[in-house]
Order: sequence, then C-alpha cells, then structure tokens
Amino acid sequence: MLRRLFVIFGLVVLLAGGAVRASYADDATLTLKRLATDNYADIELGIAAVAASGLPSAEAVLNALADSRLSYRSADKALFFKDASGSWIDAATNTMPAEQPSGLKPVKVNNRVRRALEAALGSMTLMAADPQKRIAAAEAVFKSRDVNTLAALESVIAKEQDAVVKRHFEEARAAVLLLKVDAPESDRVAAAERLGERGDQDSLALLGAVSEANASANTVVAAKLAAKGISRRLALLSTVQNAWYGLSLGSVLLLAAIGLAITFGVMGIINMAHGEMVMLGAYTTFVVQEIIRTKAPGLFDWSLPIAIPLAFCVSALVGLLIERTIIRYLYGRPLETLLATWGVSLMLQQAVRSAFGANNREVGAPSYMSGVWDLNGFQITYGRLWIILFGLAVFVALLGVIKGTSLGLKMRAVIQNRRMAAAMGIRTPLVDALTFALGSGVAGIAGVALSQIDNVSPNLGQSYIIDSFLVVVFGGVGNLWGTLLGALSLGLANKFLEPIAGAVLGKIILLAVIILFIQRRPRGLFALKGRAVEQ
Amino acid sequence: MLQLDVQSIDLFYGAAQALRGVSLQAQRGKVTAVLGRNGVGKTSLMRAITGQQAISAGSIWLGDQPIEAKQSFERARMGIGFVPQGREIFPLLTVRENLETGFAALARQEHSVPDFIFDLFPVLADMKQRRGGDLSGGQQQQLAIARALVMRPKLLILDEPTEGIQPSVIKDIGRAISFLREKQTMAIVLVEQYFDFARELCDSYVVMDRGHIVLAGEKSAMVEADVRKHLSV
Amino acid sequence: MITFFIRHFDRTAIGFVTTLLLIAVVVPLLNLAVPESSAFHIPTYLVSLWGKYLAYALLALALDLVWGYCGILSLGHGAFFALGGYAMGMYLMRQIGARGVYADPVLPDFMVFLNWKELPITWYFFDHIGYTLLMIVLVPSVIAFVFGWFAFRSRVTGVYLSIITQSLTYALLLAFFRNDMGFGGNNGLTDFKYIIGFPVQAASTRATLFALTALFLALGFLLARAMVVSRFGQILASIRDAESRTRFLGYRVEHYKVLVFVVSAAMAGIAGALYVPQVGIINPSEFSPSNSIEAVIWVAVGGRGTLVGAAIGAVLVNFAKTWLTGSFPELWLYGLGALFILVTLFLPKGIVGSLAVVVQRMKGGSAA
Amino acid sequence: AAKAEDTIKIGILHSLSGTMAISETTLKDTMLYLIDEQNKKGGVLGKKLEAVVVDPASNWPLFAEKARELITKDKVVATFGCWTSVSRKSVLPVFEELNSILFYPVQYEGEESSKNIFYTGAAPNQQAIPAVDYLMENEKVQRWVLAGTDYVYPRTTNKILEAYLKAKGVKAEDIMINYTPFGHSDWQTIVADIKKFGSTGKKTAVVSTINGDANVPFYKELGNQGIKATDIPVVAFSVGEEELAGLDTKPLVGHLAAWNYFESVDTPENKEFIAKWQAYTKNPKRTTNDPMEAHVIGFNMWVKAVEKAGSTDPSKVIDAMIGVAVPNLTGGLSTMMPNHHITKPVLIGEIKADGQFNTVWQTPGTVVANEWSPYLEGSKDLIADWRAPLSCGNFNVKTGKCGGKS
Amino acid sequence: MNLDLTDSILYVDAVSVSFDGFKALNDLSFVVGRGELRAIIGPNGAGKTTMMDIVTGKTRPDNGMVIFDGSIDLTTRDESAIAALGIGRKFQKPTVFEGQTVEDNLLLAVEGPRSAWSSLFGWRSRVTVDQVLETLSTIRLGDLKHRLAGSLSHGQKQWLEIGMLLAQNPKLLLVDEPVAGMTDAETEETARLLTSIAGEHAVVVVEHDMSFVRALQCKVTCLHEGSVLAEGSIDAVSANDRVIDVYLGR
Ligand SMILES: Nc1ncnc2c1ncn2[C@@H]1O[C@H](COP(=O)(O)OP(=O)(O)OP(=O)(O)O)[C@@H](O)[C@H]1O
Ligand SMILES: Nc1ncnc2c1ncn2[C@@H]1O[C@H](COP(=O)(O)OP(=O)(O)OP(=O)(O)O)[C@@H](O)[C@H]1O
Ligand SMILES: [Mg+2]
Ligand SMILES: [Mg+2]
Repeated sequence: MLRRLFVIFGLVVLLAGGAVRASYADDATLTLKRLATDNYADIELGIAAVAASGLPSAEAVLNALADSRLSYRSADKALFFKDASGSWIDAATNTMPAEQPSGLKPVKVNNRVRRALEAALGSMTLMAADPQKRIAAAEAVFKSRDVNTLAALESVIAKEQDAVVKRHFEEARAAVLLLKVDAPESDRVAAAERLGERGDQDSLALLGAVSEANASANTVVAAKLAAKGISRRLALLSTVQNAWYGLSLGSVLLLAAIGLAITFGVMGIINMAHGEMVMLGAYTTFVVQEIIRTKAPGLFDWSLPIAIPLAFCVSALVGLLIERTIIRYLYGRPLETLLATWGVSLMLQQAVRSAFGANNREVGAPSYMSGVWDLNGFQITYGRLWIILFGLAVFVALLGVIKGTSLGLKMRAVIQNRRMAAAMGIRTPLVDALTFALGSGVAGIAGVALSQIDNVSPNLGQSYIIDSFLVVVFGGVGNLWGTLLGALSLGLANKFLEPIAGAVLGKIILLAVIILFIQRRPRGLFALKGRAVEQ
Repeated sequence: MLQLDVQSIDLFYGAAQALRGVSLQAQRGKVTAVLGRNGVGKTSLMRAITGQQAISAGSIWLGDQPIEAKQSFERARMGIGFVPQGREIFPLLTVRENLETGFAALARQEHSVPDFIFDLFPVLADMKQRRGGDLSGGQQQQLAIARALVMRPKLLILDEPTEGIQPSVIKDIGRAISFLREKQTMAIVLVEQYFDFARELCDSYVVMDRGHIVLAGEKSAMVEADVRKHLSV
Repeated sequence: MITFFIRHFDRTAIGFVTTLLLIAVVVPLLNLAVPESSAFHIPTYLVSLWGKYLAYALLALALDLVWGYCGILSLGHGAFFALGGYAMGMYLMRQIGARGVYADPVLPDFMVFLNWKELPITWYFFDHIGYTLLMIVLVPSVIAFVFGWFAFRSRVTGVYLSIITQSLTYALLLAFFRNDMGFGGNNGLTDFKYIIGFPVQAASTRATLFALTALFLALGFLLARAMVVSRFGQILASIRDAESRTRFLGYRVEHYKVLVFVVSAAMAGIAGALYVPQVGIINPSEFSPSNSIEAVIWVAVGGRGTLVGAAIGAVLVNFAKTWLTGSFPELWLYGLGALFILVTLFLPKGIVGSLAVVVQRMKGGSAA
Repeated sequence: AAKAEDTIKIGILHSLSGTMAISETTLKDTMLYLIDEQNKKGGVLGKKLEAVVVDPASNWPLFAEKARELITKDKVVATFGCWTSVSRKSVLPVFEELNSILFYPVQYEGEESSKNIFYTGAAPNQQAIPAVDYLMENEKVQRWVLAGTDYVYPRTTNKILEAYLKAKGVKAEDIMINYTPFGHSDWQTIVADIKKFGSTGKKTAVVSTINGDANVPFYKELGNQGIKATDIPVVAFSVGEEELAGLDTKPLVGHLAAWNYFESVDTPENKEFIAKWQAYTKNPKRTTNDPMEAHVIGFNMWVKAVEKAGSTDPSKVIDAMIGVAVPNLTGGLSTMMPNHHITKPVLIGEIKADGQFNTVWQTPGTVVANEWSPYLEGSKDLIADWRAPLSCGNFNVKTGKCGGKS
Repeated sequence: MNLDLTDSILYVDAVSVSFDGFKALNDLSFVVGRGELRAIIGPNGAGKTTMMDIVTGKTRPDNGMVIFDGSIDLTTRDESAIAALGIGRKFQKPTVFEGQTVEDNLLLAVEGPRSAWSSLFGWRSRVTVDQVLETLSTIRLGDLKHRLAGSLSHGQKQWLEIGMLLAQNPKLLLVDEPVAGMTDAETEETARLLTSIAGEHAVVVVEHDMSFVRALQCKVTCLHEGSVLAEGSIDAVSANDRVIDVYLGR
C-alpha cells in the first residue's frame, strides 16, 4: 500500500513539472483511451498520463504495451491486453471481460514510444521487489536524467538495504544532480565524484557536458578531474577489452580450424570440403532448434547441448561416407585430394541449398548465451564466453584423443607410414575412416558454435575455409598446439590491428605479417624440428 | 613344425617380374636364411609374405591357413612380425610409441613391452622419449627389430637386420636370434648379405638369383663356394 | 634461339601448336567472312567465349609450369593473372578518355563520382600501349620475383608456400576492394570502349583478340615446353622430387625456383591482359583465392605436368561450366563436382596424363 | 527452332549459387511466378512467355558471358536480373552492344542511366535521404555513424549522405564513417566503437550500408552487446524480410530499415500478391521483399509497354516504356520516368519481433529518382532523358553536351 | 697444427652441436689431408652422420669451425654452395631422384655448370655423356639405365648413389655406410674402388663393416659420444680397449 502511494506521489511530482497538462486523472478509462490511437506523439503523452493515473492496471498496461500485447477496440477505444496465459484482460477494470473482445487493433510502438515507456516504467519500478528490476529502474533514470524523479530517488536511497542497488540509485541521483543548474554546489561536486567512481563512458559523457556556462568553477574542476580519471581508466580498459575480443576471435578461428587440423594437419588431405562439414553442423543446429520450436518449446535452452552430439554424428557420418567412397583411393596422392574434395564441397553446398533453400536460416541463442556480464566496465558477452570455453574444451578433448588413446597412436602411425602400420597389424582402413570421421565430426561441432555468431547459409563453410587453412598452416601442420596458438595469436593480432588500421587495412597488414613470418619460420609457429621431419 | 610355406609364387612390378615361381619353407624354432645379390628379389619375397605386394600366382600358408588373399594388417594380426629393409620406423612417434604400435596385433592383456627387448637394445631404454626419426641409422635399425619383437610373432621376418649396426650389437642380435630360436615359439626368416653371419645363425638356407631360388638346403649341406658363386658380381 | 624452342618436339606438341595456329586463323575467318546464315558461321559471342577459355588455358599453362614441373603449388596464381588484367584494364579505361559519362578527359568515371581531383600516380602513362604492355609483364614478374626471392631463399615449401601465395592474393583482393586504392573498388574497371583505337565491341576486334590469345597460348606453350625439356626442366623435376638432394649436388635451388616462378607469373599476367578486353570487366574478385584454386583444378583435371593437359583442362572445365550453368542452372554444381571427383578417381593423372599412359601401354604392348 | 517462335523468351539472370544466391534465388522464383501468372492470363501479344534461367554463379565476368548467351543464343527479348552493382556494370556493355533490355530490381548508388537498362530499385534519394530525414526529425539524431561494406554503393551513398548531413549543419566530428570488407564476420570491435561513439550524450544513429552476409553477424553482435534501438537505432538499406528470416529478431526490435515496400504493407494489392506467391511456392511462410516488388513492377511495366508497342522488339519496347505506369504494391502508382528509373514511395519501418517491419513513416506520394545526385560534385549538372530528341543518359545542363557522345 | 691446416682438405675444429640438450657432437676435432682416405667408425649414435651433416651444411654447429681446403670456412655456407666447392656426399639412407631414370640421376650429378641460365640453354655435351657411361659401368647398372631409380632395389640404390658421387667428381667425398646391404663380393669391390680414387680425391668413409674398413688400409678414426675416441691404424684402433668395449664387443 505504502509503495503504491509512493509511486503515485512520485508521479504526481513528475506530472506537475512535466509538459503534460493532465486534467486530473479522475476518469481512469478516459486516461487509458489516450493510448488508443495511431499517433505516436499522442501515445507518448498517453503513457505519461497512464503512469500518473494511479490505475491499478497501469504497470500491467505499460508492460503490455512494451511487449506489443496491448490492443484497442476501434469502436469504443477500450483497451485490452493479453496476459501471460494469452487471454484478453480489460485494462480499465484489470479483469477478464465477459466475452472475447473483437475488432481489436494493436497499439503500435516505435522507438519514441519505447523510450517513453522505459522512462515511465523506470520510475514506477524504483520500488520493485526484485533487486534486478530496481537496478534496471535506476539505470533508466540514469539515462533519462529526469529531474522529477529526484524526490523519489532520495526516498528510496534512504530505505535501500542492498548495497549494490543503493549504488545504482546514488549514481542515478548523481546523474540528475550533476546537470541540475539550481542544485547546491556541494551536491554537484559530490555528483561529479560519484560519477567519476562509476567510471564508464556514459559518466564521461555527462561530465563532459559540465562547463562554465552551466556550473560553478568548483563543479567544473571536480567534473574535469573525474573525467580525467575515467579517461585513463577507459584507455586501460580498452586494451583489456581488445585482448578479450582477440581471444574470442581466436577461439572462433580455433573452432573453425580444429577439424581441419585433423583432416589436413594430421592426415595430409587438402580438405576443401572442411567448411561444408562445419556448415552441416550449423544446419544440424538449425534443424534441432526447428524441431524443438515446434515440438517442445520449453527445451529451447537445451537446443545446443542436444545439437552438439548430433552435429558431431551428422558430420562424422558424412565424413565417413566421403572417406570410404573417395578419399581412400587417394592416399599417397595428397595433391589430388584437393581436386576431389573441392568437388565434394560443391556438391554438398548445392545439396544443402536444395534441401534448405539458399537463404540464411535462423538459429537462436539460448538464454544463457545472450547478455553481457559487466565487470566494472569490462564487458564480457556471455555468448563469446561460452564459445571460448567451448573451443578450449574441444581442443583439450581432441588433444586427449590424439595423444592419449591407442586410437590416436594408430592414427599417427598410419599417417606417417601406412604400409608399415599395416605390417604392425593396424587396421589401416578402419583407422583412416575413423580419423577422417573424427576430423569431420569435430568440424561439425564447430558448426554448432559458429551458428551462434554467423550466417547459417550454404556459404557458411566457404567463409571459413581460407582462415582455417591459414590457422593450421601458420601454427605448423600436424601440431595441435600450433593450431591453438596460431588461432589465438591471429585473433589477437587482428583485434589489436583493427583499431589502428581499420578492419580492411588491418587484415591486409595481418596477411603481410603472416607472409613475412613464414619466411622466418618456414614451417609455421610450432615447427617440428630435427631429422624426424625430413624423412 | 612348418610355420611358413610359400609355394611357387610369382610377383610383378608393373610389367617387370621380380619373382618367378619362388618357394620357401620356414619351420618353427628354426632360422631360414635367404641369400642373394642386390636386386635378385629377396625383399620382394618378404613383401609378398607380409602382404605389402600382391602376388600373381602361387600360394602362401601360415601354419595351416592360406594367407595370400589376406590384407597386410590381417597377416600381422595372425602373427607375422616384419623388420623391413630400410627400417621404416615412424619418424614422428617417440621410441616408446613406435614400440607400442606393436600392440595393435595383440590382445589387450598382452599390451606390454617385454623386458628382454631393453636388455638387448639398452640404447632404446635411454631414448624412449626421443622421436624415432631423430635416432641415428643404427639406432633406428635396433628400434625396428625391437618393434617387431613386441608383436610376439609366430613368424619373424628380418630383412637385412644388421644393416648399419655396430659390430658389438650385431653380435648381440645374433645372440638374440639364437635365443628366440631356442624358445621354439617362432619361425625366423632372415635375409642377409653378410654371409658369415647368416651361416652362423641359420638352420637352412635358400639362395636367390634373378627372381629364382637357385640353391636351397639344410645348413649342413651348405657349400660356401657354391653359395658365394651366386653372391659374387 | 629457334632451336631452343623447337627441340625435342613430339607429336603431341606439334599437334597442339598446329591446332592452335589453325584455330587462330579459322575461327576469325568463320566469324567474319562467313555469312551469318551459313551453318559454318561462328557467332561473335562464341569467339569471345572461346577467347576467354584460351586466356584461362594460358593461365593454367603457367600454373602447370610451376606446379607440375617444379612442385610449387601456387594457390595465388590468380593474382598475377589479375594484375596483368588490371594493367590492361587501366589502359582501356584511359582509352575511354572524354567518352565517359562525366566526360572528364583524364579521370575515369568512378574517380569523378567519388570526387577524386587528379589521377593517382599509379595510373600515369597507362594511356600509352607500350607502357601498358611493359607493365603487363613487369608488374606480375616483379611481384613474383620479390615474393619468390624471399620465400624460396627462406625455403618455404609445400603447403606453407601454397598458403602464403594464397595470402598474397587474398591481401591483394582486399587491397583492390578498397576504394581508396584508386582501382575502382569492387566494381572494378568496365565499360571499355576502344583498344588501340579499335572499338572493343566490334566483331573484327574480337576476332583479332581471339587470334592473339591463341597465338600467345601457342607461344606460351612453346616457351614452357622449351624450358621443361631442357636440362633446366630436368633439374626442376629433381627439385620437385627431392629438393634437398638437389642442393647437395650443388644446384642453387632458389634460383631455379625464382626463375620459373617469374616466367610463370609473366605468362599469367599476359593471360590476364588478353582476358580483360574479351570479357569486358576486371574486378577484384579475380584475386579471390577460390579463383586461384579453380585454376589449380583445371590443371589437375587436364593432367598435371603435361602442359597440353593443363590447357585442355582449363578449356574443358570452363566449357562445362558455361554449358552446365546455362542448361542446368540449379543442378550444375552437382555435375561439376561429380566431374572433379570422377576425374580424380578414374583418371588419376588427369585426362591427358591418363591418356598418355594408355597410349604408352598400347605402344609397349605392340612392341612386346 | 520453329517451336521457339511460338513463345516469347524472357531471360532470368540471377545467381543461384555462390555468395549472392542468398539474395538472388528468390528473385528468380519471383520471375518464374510472374511469368506463370502472365501465361495464365494468356501471355503477351497472344503468345506464351517462356523463362530462360541461367546461373551466373555470383561471378561477375560470368554475368557478362551469360547475358550475351541469353541475348544471342537464346534470343530473349528482355532480361530480368543482377543484384550487385558490379554485376550490372559487367553486363551493361553487353546490353548496350546487343541492344537488349535489362530490368534491374535493386536499390543502388545511382550515377548511371543506360538506354538499355530499366532501374526499378531505389536511387539514393528514394531511400537513404528520407531515412536520414526521418531520424533527424523523429529521433532527433545529432550524431551519425555511416557504416558500410567497402564497395561502391556504400561509398557513394555515404558520400551523398555526408554532403547532405553537412548541408544540414551536422559537424564533421559528429560523423563517423567506417568501412569493412565483404563478408566481415567479427564485429566486436566495431560495435564497441559505435557504442562508444554513441555515448557522448548526443543522440546517435547508425546508417548501415553493410551488405549481404555481413549483416547477420553484425546484428547478432549488436544484440550481444546489448545495443537497443531506443539507445542507438540502426537504419539499414540492404536488410529486408529475407535477411531477417535468418536472424533471431527479438533483440533487434526497433532497428529500422528504409525501403519502398514492406511485406507488412496493408493494402489489398499486397495481400493478394502475398497470397498468390505463397500458393505458388507452396510455402505459407515464404516472405516477400522490396526487390521482389521491383520485379513485379518492372515485369508489369514491360508487359504494358509490349502491348503498347505491339511488339517485343527491344528498340520499340524501350521507346514505349517511358511513361508507363503500373500499380505498385503499396497502394500507389509507379511510373517509368525518362531517366529509366521509376517513381516510388519511401517507407521507414521498424523491425518487429516476428521479423516483419512496422511502417513508422511513409512519404505522402511517390518520389522521383535522382539518378545523378545533386550532392556530388561531378554529377550535379547531369540529367538523363531518354526521350527523343535528347536521348541521353548523362546530359550536362551546363555545357549542353551529352557525355560520351563525341 | 698450422702446417696441417694448409695441407688439409678438411679441418673440423672443436665442433659441438646439440639437439634439445642432447650433445650429438662434443668438441669434435680432426683433420683429413689432401687426397687422404679416412675411415670413421664408432658406435651407433656416436655422431658420424651428424658430423657429415655439419660438413655439408645440413646442420649448423653450435660452436666450432669447419675449414675446407685450408682456408674456406664451411659453417657460414649453405648446402649448394658447399657442394659447389667440391664436396660430395652419399647419404646413409640411399637418396636418389626416384622419379628419374638411373641415367638422368647420373646426368644431374655430373660435374659442370650448375646455374639456372646455363641449364636453360646448354645441353649435355659429349664429355658428360661419356662420363655417365663410364660411371654406369663402374656401378654395374648399365642394363638398368632407363629404369626409374625409384624401382631399384635397396642395394641398387646404394650403388646408384655411389655412382652419383663419383660423377660429381668432388675434391672431398663423404661416404656414409656405402656397403650396407651389399654382398661380401661387392663390399670388396667397393673397397677397391674407394682406394683407387683416393689420392686424387680425399675420401671420408663411415662404415661398421670391419672387414671393409680393414680392406681400405687407411687411417681410422673412432668416434664416441660426439668426440674422437681413438685414431690410428686399423690394428691399433681395433686393439684399443675402449673401442672394443663401446664398439666392437668381445
Ligand atoms: N617398387 C618397385 N617397382 C618396380 N621394380 C621394383 C620395385 N622394387 C624392386 N623392384 C625391382 O625388383 C627386383 C627385385 O628387387 P628386391 O628389392 O626384391 O631386391 P633385393 O633382393 O631385396 O635387393 P637388395 O639386396 O638390393 O635389397 C629388382 O630388380 C628391382 O629393381
Ligand atoms: N635432430 C635430432 N634430435 C635429437 N637427437 C638427434 C638428432 N639428430 C641426431 N640425434 C642424436 O644424435 C646422435 C648422433 O647421431 P648420428 O646419426 O650422427 O649417429 P651415427 O654416428 O651416424 O650413428 P649410426 O652409426 O647409427 O648411423 C644420436 O644419438 C641421435 O639420436
Ligand atoms: Mg632387399
Ligand atoms: Mg649414421
């Protein structure tokens, strides 16, 4: 009850200073009807009015509008919204209407309306029970810097128990106060310091707006000081951030290349169809999601864990088929594998195009893969984090197989001397087939991850094939560690060059550097040395 | 007991015939030496037995089974151990891994490297972690022999095993071959150019010339001058 | 000098050169002199199309010289082709002169609308055909020389070399895409009008270009053949099979490699220059690594290390592409893909290479 | 050969493989649909139409080759095709030389007018400038990021926009221009830069001329880094329903696109078209988009012109085309102007969660294309008019000369 | 020592090399005089092949110098430069051009100009053809001269490589295990061959076959663990206790 009262109080203050000359919102339905229009400017005004109306359904209505669940009956402009279960609720009474309303038209939203909604909902949810919501509200106020929320802010700050939420509230207040010309100087100086502590780009922008024209000398000095601190911090941060981007690009390259490190690096097949194996993995993800979407929407977050083994199987099976029908006739003729796998690649592309169409296919991100983890300004996107971890996991697993299992030993033996391996009793055809299937399967797994950041289209594979070869060769053919290091160093180099030279020139420079680097180490980063190599 | 029975096989490289109706028998617990000049077909014969080169006529029996239609790896799994000419170790595998490739033909419980191997070739024990390809020529040859022994073969084929090996180790190898013969578990076929070495070890011998077997017999019946005639240039 | 070119002529070589010279004469004749109604008439579009194939054949020949005979698998030969093409394209652009849409006497159209004020230095003198011809050969050669000199001296071999050649062409692709480079960006150079004063569209010009391409292909073939049948070619083969052994015999492997690489690059450049006026456009996608890979594939299809095969492979694959994209637009990739797979499986030495084996066997059989 | 006389052949020159297949395959289907529809109505001039489909495989020289093949070998009377500017540039000399007709359905940078090409997509002033106006007026944008793929269309469009913005008083430091290579897939740095550029307090928007495949990772990264349309809206000129179909659009709600047609346009013509199209493709989810509408308009114009000329002879049809008006799918009438471009309405739409666009603004009528931009130094004095007696695509009003005709 | 130097064809001076910490050569020094025939023996892994690798430029030493012909430091040159100076080598594992015929292998080896230009415009002269024929008969592969070297048997390849070395006509021949895989008769033949060319050429032979080494009748150097263990006549060396321990066996 107290909370409700408080919101009303806050919004009345808001309205009093606002541009809206609301005829006191005694008639709730009348207020609501202001939303029943096609004119965005009117809707914007209506939002403020509804927020101020104190209607029991106000928050629900605004939330419904934000999610495009709000409609009005053209005939009488009565508002209805859909609740969580999908049934219509009469906004005026906040109850289910007796009969299903008909002739409904949705209330349209555009960015302007959305912004107004965010601001309105922000102030309304300052007291929400969920601390996350309160933080979101504080951030909304921080952004809108609405002077009218000041009183509300003061009061919630006084009551807030949660230290984190409190900090956000205080930052929001500081944002409002800093540029409030008539605020006391001490408050404004304190606000500048507060923002300096917050230390992000937004604070810097706010501090930058302080000038002699709108503040006292002391405030200006404080703001300058705080801004300087932020700039220094941000410069440092951007290096860290760059390293992160580099790492994450590196992990993408690693994933793209790692299957090739087997089929090409270990087996010596110039596997031009590698990219298509990656593509098959991505399409498997698509199919899995498609089935989940229609059959079991609740499992959506599980779509990737389900897709990973399936993608492995699909690509591995196709790989197996290719090995058994084509590649196995080409051992000892490595250069010709280029020709044959190129042919395979063309056919696979076209097959996928025939089966799924030429367009991109939608692969969604599960909830744990979207969003940003803000570590005090250092932003880690969850999607990328997962991809890095996933890339490393695949790498470790593969390394384990190659180095630690008897299959791995047999693989290496067969590749180094097929005839002798057979003379040792190793089933060379089986090992060949398994190795190629493993490499293909791993490529398929990579496709699951890449479907999260890139197009799922028949051309997916083509866009990674060149980089994949580059990584494997740069790292040193036949050395998994080389592939890891190659991928990560190319990723990092790329991301540190990009801000300096731009994306295009950066890439050109990187290629030139690679060409020069190979002169110094003609067998890649992790070159195998010694006599053993020359045989 | 007759372990290997090669019955008049022919072998071609393209149009060129390398073996012409060659027959060869090897008994368990016996050493059979194969002698002959360069290019007469000794290695080709071994390749035929191990399945690395297909034959066009004749048959090959291992124990009581015909194997000429079997793949090379199947023959290895049936118990043929092979020390090829030119060593053919796996260059990028470590010495240890090279030895472990011999496990492929064995049941799981037999997956171990017998100790006597390191007694015979102590250098391999020192170099277990080194890559096979980095070893010196003679060390590689020792490794190749050891690797075949890991397989615990029923038929051991040694194609010029002493090539490039220092005299003291040759003596050791000689002792080892005697030792293996004494164990009576395997038949040994030894291809050798080094006449004295072969004569000392063998129980029976064949001499090849231009793809034919020109002399064959028990050691007791071996006449040095006859054999040397076929070995001279 | 003449003997240098014609020594060790065998029947295939004579047949190939004669065929080329013949079509260099006959095709233009059938196109220009025979009336359109005649069944023997060759339409102009076919003349240009076949001209394009022959230009590709010259590229394939160049590639076969380094790959087939010296084991240098260049996945960046398209770069030299494109550089030669650009040199020619720049000449053709300058030939447009004030006939461009903006009627600027000096600047090509794309420069005018991107607000360039003056001609970049790279474009100087390209209005002279002599200078252009020089550049067509020089630019690819110099780049090949510098690149090869470093790479071969550092002993970059095998896939490492392949990948850096690919990086080279990829870097050039990106560079030429950049509009700031002043080569027309993605749109490249098009809408050519005149070549040495003759309208490029005219049937007679096209026929002449075709004849020239055939002629250059024959010349390229003679040069390449002369190189590979000489002692030089034997040493190349040794380098291909056992590079380090060749060194131990005292041969300076890097000199040999640089020399063939440069010659091959120059041939590719000439091929590019002949290609551009016939297809009417040069654009950075010619630098794309997949183009270079395709060229490798032509060689493989025709038969690596046969020269004639490389040329035939190029013509054949491109003909197949033309035919399939026109007749089976939705299925052609299956056809082409299957062609590549079948050739690898059943004609392991490529079409010509495998044919040669069969012929050899038949000869051997009859002799025995 | 005799049988060939019974039908009228139409060439379809769209990539069905390679990088552009993503966009162009649909246009091929559209043409097949339109031809099928027309044949149901009895064809043209009493003859059935026959489509000749070829695949130029996203390979520019191959476009020229295929164009030549279509015209000389298959004897098509008109061709509908191309997507990228470079493919059009590649075939342009062919169409001029052989005097045939090409309908080009995609928005492009302008700066061209050929006698043999009819441009049914938008010129920059029919798309880019209204979009910027909208952002300036409705979103009060003050700072601009012009992000594009490094090729001619973005370069030219951005040149025009830069000049336009500066003319409107935007300062140089408030414009950030960024070019990326084709198929750019790692957008982390650039999106972070945009975020930074946009957090100075001034309202910022991104004008995206990013092309093709690069859009998906770009939008995915926008979503990942949490850039919302309410903070920094992105307005794109090459992202339509087809592209959105490959994306999870929920995080992108509110970002904008400027086109001349949206699938969501609520007109009876459009409803009917969509219904028939989906029935034809037997896919109730099949989307439509702007370049498709351009082909619909172009095709209908061609039919009308042929009927007007009473012949399919290209020279006659070319003359008959100018002035032909057909209904577009947004409820208006598009007319072929003497500059061989058509009049079009401009629509601004916001992305909705279902992958469709919500039209938030629309020009009251149709807009005439400026094929030669008044904002570019070299072209401001040029006009195109293919009517006799001028009959020139680049007539310089200052010098009174038609360029290229010496 | 100085006297030795000007008089020597090959002077290996305190050469060490290690691979990943393993010292393959340890302060190795020895001198080979002009026209001298020298046999080198030593246990497997003693460093004999590594020593040849260093002389021919295949491996760079960590320290030490290799002086050729009294004044030329070999450690700064690459393989082809060293070969061009007149050092030829036969490898332990026979390495020939498998894809070329026996005759062509020899043609490639025959001494003569090595530059790219000369190879483009020059062709085989009468002299080289004769030389090849002569070598072919020496190595008894005349019948097989049109065979691809890859199809030779192991021993035949050994011979071919010896032939290539002879055809090269170098000042210094480094011969690594020439008689491995040869019959006793061939071994004797090879010994005769090598003694006959010594004098005009310096020859360094590595072998394990003691009867062959004996037949060479020359100074013997025994290496062990990367340095010289004993040097002298065959009788002296083979009587050396250490040599017996580590190499010959009892
Ligand atoms: N891969 C091959 N292709 C063609 N011919 C071959 C091949 N290998 C060997 N030959 C030929 O077959 C014949 C027999 O060769 P093989 O290797 O069996 O001889 P060998 O008795 O083992 O000789 P060595 O004592 O030299 O090892 C030789 O004439 C050889 O030239
Ligand atoms: N690249 C390398 N990495 C590691 N160890 C090496 C390498 N090259 C040589 N060795 C080691 O150096 C030692 C000397 O080898 P080298 O080949 O010179 O011996 P060798 O005297 O020729 O022996 P052999 O008589 O068996 O041919 C050996 O123990 C070998 O294992
Ligand atoms: Mg042999
Ligand atoms: Mg050695």
